[in-house]
Amino acid sequence: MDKEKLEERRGFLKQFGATLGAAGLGAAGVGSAHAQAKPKGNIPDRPVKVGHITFLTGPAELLGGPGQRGHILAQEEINAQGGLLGKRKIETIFADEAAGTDANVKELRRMKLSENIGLFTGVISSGNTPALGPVAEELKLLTLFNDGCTDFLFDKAVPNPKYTFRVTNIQSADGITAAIGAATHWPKARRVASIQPDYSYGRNVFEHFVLALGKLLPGTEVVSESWPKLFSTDFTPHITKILAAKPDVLVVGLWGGDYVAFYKQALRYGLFDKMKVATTLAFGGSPQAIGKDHPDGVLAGVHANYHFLYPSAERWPINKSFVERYHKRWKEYPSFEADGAYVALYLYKQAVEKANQLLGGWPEDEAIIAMLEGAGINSPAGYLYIRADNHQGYKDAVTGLSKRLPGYDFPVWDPASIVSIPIRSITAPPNWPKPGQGHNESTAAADWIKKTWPAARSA
Amino acid sequence: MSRRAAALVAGVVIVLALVPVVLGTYQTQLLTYGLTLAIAALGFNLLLGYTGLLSFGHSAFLGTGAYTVALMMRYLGVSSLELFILGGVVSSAALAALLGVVCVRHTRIFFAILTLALSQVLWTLAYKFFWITGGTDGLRVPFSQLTLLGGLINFPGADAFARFITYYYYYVLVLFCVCTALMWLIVNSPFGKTLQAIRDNETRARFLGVRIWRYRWLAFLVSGIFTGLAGILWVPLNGLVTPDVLYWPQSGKIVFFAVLGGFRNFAGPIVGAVIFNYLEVYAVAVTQYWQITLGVILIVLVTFLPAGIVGTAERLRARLKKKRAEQFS
Amino acid sequence: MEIVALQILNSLFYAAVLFLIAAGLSLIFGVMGIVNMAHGMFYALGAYVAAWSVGVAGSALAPAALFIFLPLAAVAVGVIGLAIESTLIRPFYRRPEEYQLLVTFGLLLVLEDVIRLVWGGTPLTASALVDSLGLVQIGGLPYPVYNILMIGVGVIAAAGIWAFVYRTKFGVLLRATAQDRRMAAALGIDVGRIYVLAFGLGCFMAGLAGAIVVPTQAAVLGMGVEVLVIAFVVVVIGGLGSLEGALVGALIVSALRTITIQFWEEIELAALYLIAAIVLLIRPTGLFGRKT
Amino acid sequence: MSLLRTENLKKHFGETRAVDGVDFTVNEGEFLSLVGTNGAGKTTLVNLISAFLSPDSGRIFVGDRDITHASVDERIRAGIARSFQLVNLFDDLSVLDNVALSIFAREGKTKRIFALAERDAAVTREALDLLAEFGLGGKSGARARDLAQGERKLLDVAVAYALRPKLLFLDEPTSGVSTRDKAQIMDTVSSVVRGGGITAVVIEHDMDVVFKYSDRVVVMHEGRFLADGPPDEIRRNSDVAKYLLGTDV
Repeated sequence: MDKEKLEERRGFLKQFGATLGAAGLGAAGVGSAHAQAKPKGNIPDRPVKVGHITFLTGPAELLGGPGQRGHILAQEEINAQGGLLGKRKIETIFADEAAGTDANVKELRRMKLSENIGLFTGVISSGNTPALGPVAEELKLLTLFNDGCTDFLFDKAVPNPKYTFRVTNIQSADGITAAIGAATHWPKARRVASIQPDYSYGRNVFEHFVLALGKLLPGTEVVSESWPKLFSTDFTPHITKILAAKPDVLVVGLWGGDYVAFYKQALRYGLFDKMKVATTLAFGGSPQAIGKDHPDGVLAGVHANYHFLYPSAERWPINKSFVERYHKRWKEYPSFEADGAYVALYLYKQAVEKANQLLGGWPEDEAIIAMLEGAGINSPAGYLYIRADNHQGYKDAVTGLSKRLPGYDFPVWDPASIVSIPIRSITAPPNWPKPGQGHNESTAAADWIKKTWPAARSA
Repeated sequence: MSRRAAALVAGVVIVLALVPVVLGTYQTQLLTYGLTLAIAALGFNLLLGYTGLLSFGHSAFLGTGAYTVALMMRYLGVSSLELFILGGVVSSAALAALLGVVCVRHTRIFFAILTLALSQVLWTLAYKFFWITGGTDGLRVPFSQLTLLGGLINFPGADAFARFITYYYYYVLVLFCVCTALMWLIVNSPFGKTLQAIRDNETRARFLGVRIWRYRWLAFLVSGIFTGLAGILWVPLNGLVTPDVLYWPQSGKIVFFAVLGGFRNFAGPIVGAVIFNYLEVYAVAVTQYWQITLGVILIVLVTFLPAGIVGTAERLRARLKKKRAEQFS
Repeated sequence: MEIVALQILNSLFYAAVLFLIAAGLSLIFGVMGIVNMAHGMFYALGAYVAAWSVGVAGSALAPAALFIFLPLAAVAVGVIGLAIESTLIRPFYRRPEEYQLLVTFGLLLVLEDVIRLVWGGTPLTASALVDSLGLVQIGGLPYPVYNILMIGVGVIAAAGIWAFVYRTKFGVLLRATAQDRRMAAALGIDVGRIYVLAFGLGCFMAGLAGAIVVPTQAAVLGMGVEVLVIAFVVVVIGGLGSLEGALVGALIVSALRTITIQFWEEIELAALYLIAAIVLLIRPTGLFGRKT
Repeated sequence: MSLLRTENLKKHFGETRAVDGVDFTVNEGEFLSLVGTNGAGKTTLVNLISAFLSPDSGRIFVGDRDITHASVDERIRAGIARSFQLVNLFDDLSVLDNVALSIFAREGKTKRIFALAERDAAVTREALDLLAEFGLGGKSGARARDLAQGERKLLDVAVAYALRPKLLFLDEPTSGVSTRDKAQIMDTVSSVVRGGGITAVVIEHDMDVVFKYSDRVVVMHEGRFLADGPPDEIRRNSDVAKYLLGTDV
């Protein structure tokens, strides 16, 4: 894109302290075998049991598979170094999230009460974390969710978490990031159409995208809504309906097989020539799931979390080496789920080591929790920190325009188009009233945007 | 009931009463699930086993019971389990009465598909009206907000979960015993006999002056209430209700219970439900191929053990008896 | 205006697919009195086999040649059907309905996992076929020629099946068996053979549906379960065991779906189930079902 | 006086005139046999009277009450019961329960849902006595499907009889059993029925049986009444001989 346009957009992004086409700062981090401080006290050498529930079957295996592989990679690396504190190997019990919420609850109880796991990780569906979070709390089970990112978890289901943490950005960030990306690249867009999977994620994306875009661009209006059932694959009637509405921009929250089916059908109906398309999860599944026929110039979201090409190799070696190790192990490129599951385990490792340095021996859960609250870690996705007030992980939200580049047989981001936003600029600050506390917005973020964002001055 | 049977029942109840003491929290909560599901199976089998109607929509009642509890908690701030039971039974009875009028006019496969279709209407409602039902996020029913015996027992404090499970287990166990006794009474009552008569020979029953569909309707009603109660008792265990509980594979599971245990047999579905609960939990635990595991078990079962576990056991016992008798004579 | 045209084409394409699935389901029920809960899985199998074979041969063959894999996939599924009938289903003909329902329900669970074992979780596609045919302009809007072609295939399939059932000797035997199993057997018809062929044919049709769908969409896990309930709705509306019913039912359902999506999306699914329930109430045997 | 009366009763199946304008009268207390070749319309007539079929035209009276359009259970309350030619029992229930059900139905107790059936002493006793009368006393515990054919026939009659109707239709109570069983069954049935003071109409093929047990015989042919009278008169009737016994005089 030409120079001055670029400048103009950088200007626009300044209000979020966000950056276009660059970011990140070098640091040592996960996976790199940097010298560890020698463990203090005597450490038992029996293994640490870890539970991991994720989608191993069904359409969502597309997300769960990489998550499982990310976890296994971290586990193998840590065990190769002798295990946690050099003594305790990690043994993981996996279970299938597709068995349903009811079965997941039973399985989590089994893992703790019968298998006596010390840490629980995983979980992808935003329908399951609100069910499993409270169970983890009642079981006093240290838990690091790597997705299931609904705001509902820490807004309502577990308002005062003690044992549960989550490492991925919250759901509301998806819609807002897509909105900022869209406003950055297509400032003229006014007429908005939407197609979302018909469940809580889709509704969350729709609400926050429309809300944020309304603040960013003057006079935007929603001209068409489509809510296909999750895991359906025929979108042609929806696509036709959207074409009829003649929008400037279409926001898409479909993911996995749904998105693959959608873009292939949209392509044939010439949808991409008639409007700009902003997605929240196009590259969020496994990157290689998207074919070469995927058009350029689509705002390809990654759940506001991570794409394996960003931060770029020269700026952020941690990512480079992670991608290499992951690709070597699994013959595929890591998704944000892979990053999340991988980092969750290293976050635990780091907390355990810190606690051990302070107290010696194998630390109590309370000590590990204390180390996790406010903890920061240099993850493949950049700097990740855990907020003490709500146990929610935060890292810069990122998105970019799709482009077919040599070297990959699937589309990736046009480096110049990548938008990176400090997460604090798009989520409610600590202790912002939660839903039901003086407001009835669906999320704290929505309330915060409504109350604090400046309305777009009409150009 | 023969003296031997009575002794057997008494023995089983005593063993069940000892579970929390002996087996600890995990096994106890697992069995609590089993017992609630067994209540659902009892209700379901009044239709399949005793009236000869295969319902593929009983998830509707399980879900109605569960959602009634969740909605009462969310919108009425109710916390007493007794009130939940009252409300849930009323609502599932109302639903059963309504669906019954529609469904019992048909039999066989048409009845099955009709119940399936109607239960799915409910599923879409729970799914689409998210501003009331929470959609796929569902509605929470934390046991910490639950009180038993009109507020006498509640679960604050540190070890709340273990305490909850212990108390709740006995609560469910009592209700389970009551339901079982009640159902045993029903199937052996003149009404129950009439149902079986209708099952065996509708025409002849009509020529005894029995108005068939009224009895089928009543059976449908009772069946719905039992399954609804199961839904009510299930939801605090799960802590959350989502549309899954209304989706048709849930109905498939309930049918699975009955066939696993044997539906031509009073105790069959009870045993089936409890065993299925373990089966599912451990299948999910030990393998990611739990679907294939359950599928194969089901196929093997219906192919080789059509009488189900209990039914087959009884046949074997009968055969042994016969052998012994022959030896002595 | 052109939007309307497009929506009509969309709904016709969907109807063609639904018809193939529902007709298979109906045929199997009509002849053998079995409601095949696993029928959706044969649709999924068709999709996976087609997408997989196209993917494998894609580089070697010209796009036009790849079309051969659609019927081949359907045939493969038909053969799988034959195998399953003669091993799993056969013992159940004289057993009560609940057992037939359950054995196929078990089969559904098994096949779902088998597909994952063989093809994994990543969606398979075969869009080369659609691209090879290009697009037509309909009132200035592009529309894939492939879809139109497949609507044609649907029509031909419908006609072919009709002719097969009502115009061939085998069709006569088929209907005789459907009418009265014992009588047919008494007349010296090899009922076993009729059954296995009917089941195979039903599976073939479901497989064909999956094969023609996959180039326009994607083969994903769970697609079989997804489609099953809709197929039920179709046959319930049209009448279990009736081919005409399957056709009309497919047209009604697809039209209803397109209309609700266009105008009142909230009720899309509820509407389908309600229609089915209402039809069952008024005519338990469906619009075209024969009295049982 | 007449217990049951039909006026010009018609039922046609396409071309076949199964019942073609029949005026049929049954008098209190008689043991009447309805005879005729296969397809003569006997069973159809009974089906019409018992509301198994509804007539094309004509009327049916019990006493002076018109029951032409009454439902099955109304007719049963009006005192009409029937057995079936092809045995029609509750196969998975015990012999006792089969009879007990009739009694519960008769006494309107079938809606009792919170009481054990077996605890209803009165019903159980009556059922057992009845079974004893029908010579099934020893079998009360057995499942209906496990009985021998002759016993099943008797039970079928017993189930209908237990309704204590005014008028009992028995559709070929001896069909498909050995000659020895025939005699035994008919002895039992007739003695019980007469003993209970119940009017009975029996469809029967075996003329020896007919002549032996009936007070009155009605002969049907092609949907019409051919003859109607006491056994001896019928035996002498030449038409009957021609059409029924196939012997020319």
